[in-house]
Amino acid sequence: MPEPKQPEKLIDDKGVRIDGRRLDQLRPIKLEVGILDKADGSAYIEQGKNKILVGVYGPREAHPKHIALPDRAVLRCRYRMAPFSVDERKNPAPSRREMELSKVIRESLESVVLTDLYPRTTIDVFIEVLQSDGGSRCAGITAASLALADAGIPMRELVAACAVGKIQGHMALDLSDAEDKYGEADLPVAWVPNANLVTLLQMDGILTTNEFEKGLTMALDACKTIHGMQQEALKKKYLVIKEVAEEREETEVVA
Amino acid sequence: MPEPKQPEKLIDDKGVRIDGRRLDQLRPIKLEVGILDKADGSAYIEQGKNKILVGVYGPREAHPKHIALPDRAVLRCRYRMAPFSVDERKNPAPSRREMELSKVIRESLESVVLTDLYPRTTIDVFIEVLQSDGGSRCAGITAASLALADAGIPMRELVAACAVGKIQGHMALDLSDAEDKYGEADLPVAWVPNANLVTLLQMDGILTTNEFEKGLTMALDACKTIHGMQQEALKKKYLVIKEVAEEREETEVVA
Amino acid sequence: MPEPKQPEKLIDDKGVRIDGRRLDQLRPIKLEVGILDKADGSAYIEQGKNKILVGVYGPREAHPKHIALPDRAVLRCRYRMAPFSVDERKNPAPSRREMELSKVIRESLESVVLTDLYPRTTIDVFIEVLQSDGGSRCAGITAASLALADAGIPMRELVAACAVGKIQGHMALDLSDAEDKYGEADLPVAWVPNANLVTLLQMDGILTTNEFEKGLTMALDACKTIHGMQQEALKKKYLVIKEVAEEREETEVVA
Amino acid sequence: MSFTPQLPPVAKLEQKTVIDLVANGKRIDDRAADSYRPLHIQVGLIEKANGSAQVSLGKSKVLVGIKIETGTPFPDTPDEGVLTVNAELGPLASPLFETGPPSEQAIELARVIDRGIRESKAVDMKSLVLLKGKKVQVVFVDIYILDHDGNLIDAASIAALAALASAKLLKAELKGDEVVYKPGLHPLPLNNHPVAVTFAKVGKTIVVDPVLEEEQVMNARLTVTIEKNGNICAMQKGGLSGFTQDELKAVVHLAVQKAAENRAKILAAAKG
Amino acid sequence: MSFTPQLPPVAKLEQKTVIDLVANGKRIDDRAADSYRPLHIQVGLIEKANGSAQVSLGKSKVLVGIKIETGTPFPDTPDEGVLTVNAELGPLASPLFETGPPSEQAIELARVIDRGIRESKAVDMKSLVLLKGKKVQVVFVDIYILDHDGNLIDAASIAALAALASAKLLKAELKGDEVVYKPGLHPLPLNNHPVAVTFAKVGKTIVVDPVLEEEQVMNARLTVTIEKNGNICAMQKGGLSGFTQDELKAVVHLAVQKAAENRAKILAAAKG
Amino acid sequence: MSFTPQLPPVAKLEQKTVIDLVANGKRIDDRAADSYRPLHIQVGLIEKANGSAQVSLGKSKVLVGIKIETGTPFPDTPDEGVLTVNAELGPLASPLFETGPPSEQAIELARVIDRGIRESKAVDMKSLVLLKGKKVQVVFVDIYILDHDGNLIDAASIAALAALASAKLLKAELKGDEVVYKPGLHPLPLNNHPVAVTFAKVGKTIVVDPVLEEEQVMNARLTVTIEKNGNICAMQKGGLSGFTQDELKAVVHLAVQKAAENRAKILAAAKG
Repeated sequence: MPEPKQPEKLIDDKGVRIDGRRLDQLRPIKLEVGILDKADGSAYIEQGKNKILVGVYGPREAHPKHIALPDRAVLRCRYRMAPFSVDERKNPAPSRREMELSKVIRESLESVVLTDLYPRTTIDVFIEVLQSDGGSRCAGITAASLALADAGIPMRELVAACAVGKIQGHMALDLSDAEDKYGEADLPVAWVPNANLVTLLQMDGILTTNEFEKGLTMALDACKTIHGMQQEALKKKYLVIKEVAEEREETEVVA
Repeated sequence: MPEPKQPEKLIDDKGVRIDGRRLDQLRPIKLEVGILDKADGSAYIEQGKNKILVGVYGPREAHPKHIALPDRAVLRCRYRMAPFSVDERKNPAPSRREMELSKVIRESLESVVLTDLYPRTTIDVFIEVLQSDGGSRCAGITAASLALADAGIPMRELVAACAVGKIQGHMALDLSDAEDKYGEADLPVAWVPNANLVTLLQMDGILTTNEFEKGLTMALDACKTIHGMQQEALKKKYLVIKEVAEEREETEVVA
Repeated sequence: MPEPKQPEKLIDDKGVRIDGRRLDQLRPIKLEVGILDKADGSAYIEQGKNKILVGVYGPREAHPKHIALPDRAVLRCRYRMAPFSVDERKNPAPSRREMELSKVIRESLESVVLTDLYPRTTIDVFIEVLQSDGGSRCAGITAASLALADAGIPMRELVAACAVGKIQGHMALDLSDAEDKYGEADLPVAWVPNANLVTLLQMDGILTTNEFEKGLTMALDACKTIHGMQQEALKKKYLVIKEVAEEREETEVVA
Repeated sequence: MSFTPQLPPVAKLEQKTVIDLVANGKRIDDRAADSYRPLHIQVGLIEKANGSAQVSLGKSKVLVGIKIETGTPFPDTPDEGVLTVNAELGPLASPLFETGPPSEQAIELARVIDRGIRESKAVDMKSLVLLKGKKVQVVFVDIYILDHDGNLIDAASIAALAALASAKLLKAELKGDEVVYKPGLHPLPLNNHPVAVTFAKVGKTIVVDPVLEEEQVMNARLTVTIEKNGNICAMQKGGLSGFTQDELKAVVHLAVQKAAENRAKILAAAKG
Repeated sequence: MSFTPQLPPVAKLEQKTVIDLVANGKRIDDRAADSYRPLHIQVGLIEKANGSAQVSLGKSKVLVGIKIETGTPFPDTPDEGVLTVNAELGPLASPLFETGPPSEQAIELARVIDRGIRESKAVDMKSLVLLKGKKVQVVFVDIYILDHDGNLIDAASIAALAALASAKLLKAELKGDEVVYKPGLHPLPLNNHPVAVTFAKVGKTIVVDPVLEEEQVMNARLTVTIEKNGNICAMQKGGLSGFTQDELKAVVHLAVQKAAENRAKILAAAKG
Repeated sequence: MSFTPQLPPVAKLEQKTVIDLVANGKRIDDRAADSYRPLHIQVGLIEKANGSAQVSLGKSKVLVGIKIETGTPFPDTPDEGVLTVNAELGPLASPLFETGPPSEQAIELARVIDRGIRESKAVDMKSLVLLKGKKVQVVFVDIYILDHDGNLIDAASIAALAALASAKLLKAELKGDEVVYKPGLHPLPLNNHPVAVTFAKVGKTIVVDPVLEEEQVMNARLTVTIEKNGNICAMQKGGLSGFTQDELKAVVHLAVQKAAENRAKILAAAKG
C-alpha cells in the first residue's frame, strides 16, 4: 500500500495534534490478558493503531542446553513484526532493527523477573507486532509484563513503557507513526515504578538537555498511568476467573 | 537452454499423445539396482527422460544425536534436483519445492520400512534427479524402494509410484514434462500394493470427483505394473550376484 | 574508490619494476610481534601496502566439542579481508576465496605446530587483512608463524612464505597488486626451511616447467630471507621484554 | 532434509483414549466424525494491510494479512501478476514450534494454500499487470499462526480466502517509469473461492477437522481443496501411513460438502 | 532471539574488588569516575580507503575504514546518498567474540554509531546525489574491533568521526549511464560531529568510559551521543538493570562536557 | 573457519598396510606409482544440458553438466562472458559428505577446476558477448560427485573438459531488449584443454591418482593442471605436510606426461 502523505502540520494553531490529542495525552490503550491457549501466559495491547500480541513460555528446560545458566533462568526475548504490520511489506527474515529491539526489550525486563528461582531454565517472551503505529517497542514491553504475570512467573513488579517525542519544536507524548516519521525526536522509555529504575532508554533525533529532562518527566508520568491500566487488566482477568470459578461451584452445588 | 515450444495439440485426432503413447500407457522404464560403490544401497531409474539416482545409507548412528528416536529408526529423505536437470538452470540452494517433496516422499516410504528394528539410528535416502521430465517424485519413490531393498533394510513390501494427469480434457497416465506443463491437472500417487494403502497423494490443477476416481484407478493399475518391474530388477540383481557367486565357486573349484 | 589505471609497462627498459624494484627484490617488510592485548599471541606485518594483523588463541577447550580430536589439537584458521582492504569494498560475508585460503593457510602451518601436545583443544589463528596489496596469503602465513610463537605454542620451526610471479615474460619476486593483476602468473609458496618442505603451493596463470623451477628457487631464496627477519622480530620482542624485566628489577631494587 | 519428527511425549494412556473414542464414533471434544469445530471469522483487523482475516477454529487461531505492491513479473508469465504465499509457524503459537527459518511444516502449509489459490485461478492475475513484462502488482499472502490446536491448514485456507475476498486496493497506473495511485479503493478481483478440507485417519476411522490430540495419534492426513464449482483444485496427503482407494473416494465426496458449508460462512464474513 | 548472555567466570573476589574500588571513589586502573583512559587517534593508515582511523582507548583498539562507492538511493529518499554502518566484533579481538554472522552486540554497536551520525545529519547526504532517484554515492562505515578491553561504543564512535572527518573522495559525475571520476581529492562534506559518551553504573556509582572488568560487573550502561551544538542526538541504555531519573539527568550533563573534550581531540587528529 | 578434519577411524593396521605397500613400490589396488585407474568417459547423457559427461575413475564417479544462459557481465570485464564452476559433494557419494552448504572441500575442488579452465583461457569468453557491458552468455559448469573413492579433482577435471568439449549451444542474438535464438546447434568455442593431474605423497613415495585409502594416509597432495601446450596453468597443494623442492620438480614433469595421455582420451570421448 502506498504510504500516507505527509501532513501539512503536526500541531494546529490550537495546540491540537493530527489525531486530536493534546501534547501530553496518551493514545487510547486497550489491554487484554490470557488470550492464547497454548502459551503459558499471554497478553494483547492496542495503543493507537498498534496491535501487539505477546506470548510467554516457561520456565522450561533450556534448549539448546549450552545456553543454560547455573544460577538463574535465561530470559529470552524476540520482537518481531508481521510482514503486513507496516505500510511497505516487511521481509519475513529478521531485520537488524528487530534484533536490536529484542535485546533492549529483554534488558528492560531482566531486573523485574525473579530469574534466580529457576536456574537452568529459560523464560521465553515472544512479541508479535501485528500492526505497528509508532511506539511499538514500548507497547510491546507493557504487554510483555502482563504476559509474564499471566504465566505466573514471579516478578518484583510490572514494567510500564511509553515513548515521548518532539514535534514541531514541542515535546509530545506517545507519538503516532506520522508524528514519529515527520517529527524531530523519539525517546522511548521503560520504567519500573517502585524500584524507580528506567530500564529502557533510547533516543534518536535532536533534543536539548532541557527538552530531554522535560520529556523524561512526561514519559514517566505516562508510565505511571499505564502501570495503573496494567494492574486493572490483571485484576479484571482474575475477577473473571474468580467469577467462573464461583459459577462452577454453584453449578456443582446445583448438580 | 531455451525451453521447448508449446505443442499445438497434446493429443492428436487418433487419441495419440505427442510422444506416441496411448492415454493409459507408461513411458519406457529402465531400472538398475546396486550401481553405487560407497552407498549401502542404490538404484537408478529412467522413466521417459527422467534420470534419477538414489543412494541409501543406514541403519547408522544418528547424527546429530538429538534427532534420534528411542523406539525406531529415523527415516531421512532428501529429494534434490541437479542444477542441470531442468530447462533453466536450477540454483543449487534447496528450494521450497524440494523441501516439500522431501517430506511427502519420506512419508510415502515410512510405513513399509521396519524402523522399529533399529532404534536410535537413521536410515538415509538421497534422491538425486539428474534429469527431470515430469513425474520425477514418483520415479524417485520407485527407485528409493529398490535402493532401500538393495541396502538390505527390512521392508514390508516395495512402494511403487506413478502420476496420472489430465490433458485436453482426458485423464492420461504418466505425464511427460510438456504434458505436465500444458495440461490441466497432475495427480502423483504412491501405492503400497499388499497393504492397499495410498501413501503419497498430491494434486494440482482442476479435476471433477469423477475424473479423480478414474485417474486414481489408472494410477493404481500402473503402480501394479511398476511393482512387477521392481521385483524383476531385484531378481536380476540377485541373479547376477548368484551367478557371480557360482562363477567364483567354480573358479575356486578349478583353482 | 575507482581502481588505479593499468600501467603501460610493468618493467621498464632497464629492468626496473613500477615500484622501482629489481626482479628478484622483495618489497619492504615490517614485522611486529605481540601487539594485541587480549589475544594469546599476535603479530603484524607490512609487506608493500599489505597490512595484516594476526591473533592466536589457544590451546583452549574445543568449542563446539564435537570438533575435538582425541590425539592432537585441532588447528583452526580464518583468513579474512576487511571490507575496506581492497579497491572495491568487499562484502563482509565470507567469500569462497576466503574459505579456500583459510584452508590452504591452515595446511601450510599444520606440520610445524606440535599439536600432539594438546589433545582435545583448539589452537585458533585469525588473520585479518586490513589492507591487501598482492601476496596477502603469504604475508599472512609469515605473520601467523610469529603470532603462534608469541602465544608460546611449541613449534618445530617458523614457516616463511612469499609469492613469485611472471610479468612481461619474466619471473619476478613478490608481486604487488598491479603486477598480480596485469601479470601472467602468480605462484605463492610457503616453506619450512629446516624440514625443507613446501607446505603451501598454488599457481594460476601460465608457466612453463622451466619457469616454474626458476620461480620456485626464487621464492625459496626469499623465504630464507624472510625467515631471518622473523627470527629478528622475535628476538627484538624478547629483548624488549628482557629490558622491561630488568628495568622493573632495578626499580624494585630502588624501591 | 526431511526426517521423521519427534512427537511430544503424550502419555500412552491419553493416546489410547483419543483412539478408543474415535473407534466408538465419539471424539475427545464431543464432535461427530464429520463435524468442524466452531468457526469464527473476522475481517479487516489490520488496517495497514490491503486485506486481513483472523480465524478461530476451535482453539486454533490464524491471522492472514494481504499486501499488494508493485514488482516485476516472472519472465515466463509477463502478462500476469505475482502471487506469493508465506507462512509463519512461530514459537508463540505452540511449544512445538521453534524460531529460525521456515520449517518443512511451514513450507508445506504455505505451498498447499498457494496451490489451492493458484490452481483454482482465484486471483485474477491478468488484472494485476501494469506494463506487460515490466511491472505488475504482487499479492503477498502472509499466514501468521497465533495458536496451534490442530488443523492449521483449514484455518489458514479459510483465513486466506476471507482476507482475499475482503481485500481492497488502490488503482495503480504507470506514468512513465513511476507508479501513480488513483484515489478510491477497489476490491481485489477474485474469480474463484477455493476452500481446503482436511481429514485425519485415526485408527480405522476418518474424521474431519482434527484437533491437535487427534493429529498426534493419526495414521495419515488428507487435505482436499474444493473450488466454487465443486471440483478438486489441490490435494495433499500427510502422515506416516496412507489411505485405501475406497477411503479416498469417500473423503473427496465429503470434502465437496464441507467446503461448500465453510465457503458460505467465509463469503458472508468477508462481506461483513 | 536475544537471550541473557553467559558472562565469563570472573572470580567472585575479583568482581568484588572492582565494585568496592568504585564504591570508594577509585577504579581498577586508578582513574577518577569521570575520566577517560588515554586516547590515541591515528588517521589515514588505510590508503585504499577513502578515510580511516585507528583509535586506542586504553587497551581497546578499533579501526574504522570509509569506502565511498556509487549505488542506488532508497526509494523513499531519492535525493539523498546512502549511509551504511557495519561492525565486526571478530574473534581476534576477544575470547568473548565468536566467528559467524554479526552478534546482537555487533548489531547494537553499529546501529548506535549509525544513529549518532544519521540523526545529527553529520554527512551531507544531499551532496552525494549524482542523478536524483537513480544514482548516488554510498558511504560505507566499516568498524573493525581489534582489541576489546571495554567501552567499544565510544572507541568506535571516535574512530568513525575521525575517519569521516579525514575522508577524501574523487568528484564523480554521470556521463550518460557511466560514472566518471574527475581528478583531485575533495573532503567528504560534514555538517556535524557527533561523539558518543558511555557510562556504566557499578554498584551505585556511575563511571565514564568503563574498562572491561567494570562492564562485567556493571548494573547498567548508558550511551549519550552529543552533536557539535551540545544537543543530544542519540541515546542507548544497555545492561540488566537501569538508572534513576536523577542519575539520567546528571549523566546527560556530564556527557555534553566529555563529548566536547573528545571532539576537540578527534578534529585535531583528523586535520593531521 | 577452516579446521583440522576428523578422519574416519580407519584401523591403524589397515593404514600401515597401505603405507607399507606404497613403500615397497606396490599399491593397494596393484597399480604402479605412476598409473591411473581405469578411466571411462561418457558424454551427452543429460539431454537438457548444453553439455554433460560422466566419468568413472576406478570406483570414483563424477557427473558434470554444462548450462549456458544469458546474463550480465561483470563490470570489470564488459567484453567477456561469465564462467561459473560449482561443485556438489553430496551425501549420496560418501559417508564422509554431509548435507548443507558447500564444505571447504567442495569449494576448493570447484575453485581448482575453475582456475584450470580460466587461466588456460579454455572457453573463448569474447565469443559469449551479446551486447558489450549489458548482456552476455553465462557458462555454468556444475560438478556432481556420485561416488567418492578418491582423487575427485582429476575425475572432475576430466569430466568438466569432456562436457565443455562436447557442449552445444544455440546461437543467441539480441533483438532490442530480448534474446532471440537462431535454429541450429553450434559447438561451444574452446581454445584450450586443461587437464588436472593429482599426486599424493604416501610415506616418502609419490603416487598419481590416489585411491581413497591412500588419501586417508597421505602426507600431502599436489594437483598440477597442464594446458594443451604442456605448460602449467594451475597448481594446488593440499594435506597436512608438504613436498621438497626436488619432489615438486619431478611431479611437474610427470604431470605433463599424464595430462597429455588423459587429454587424448577426453577429446576422443568428446568427439564421440
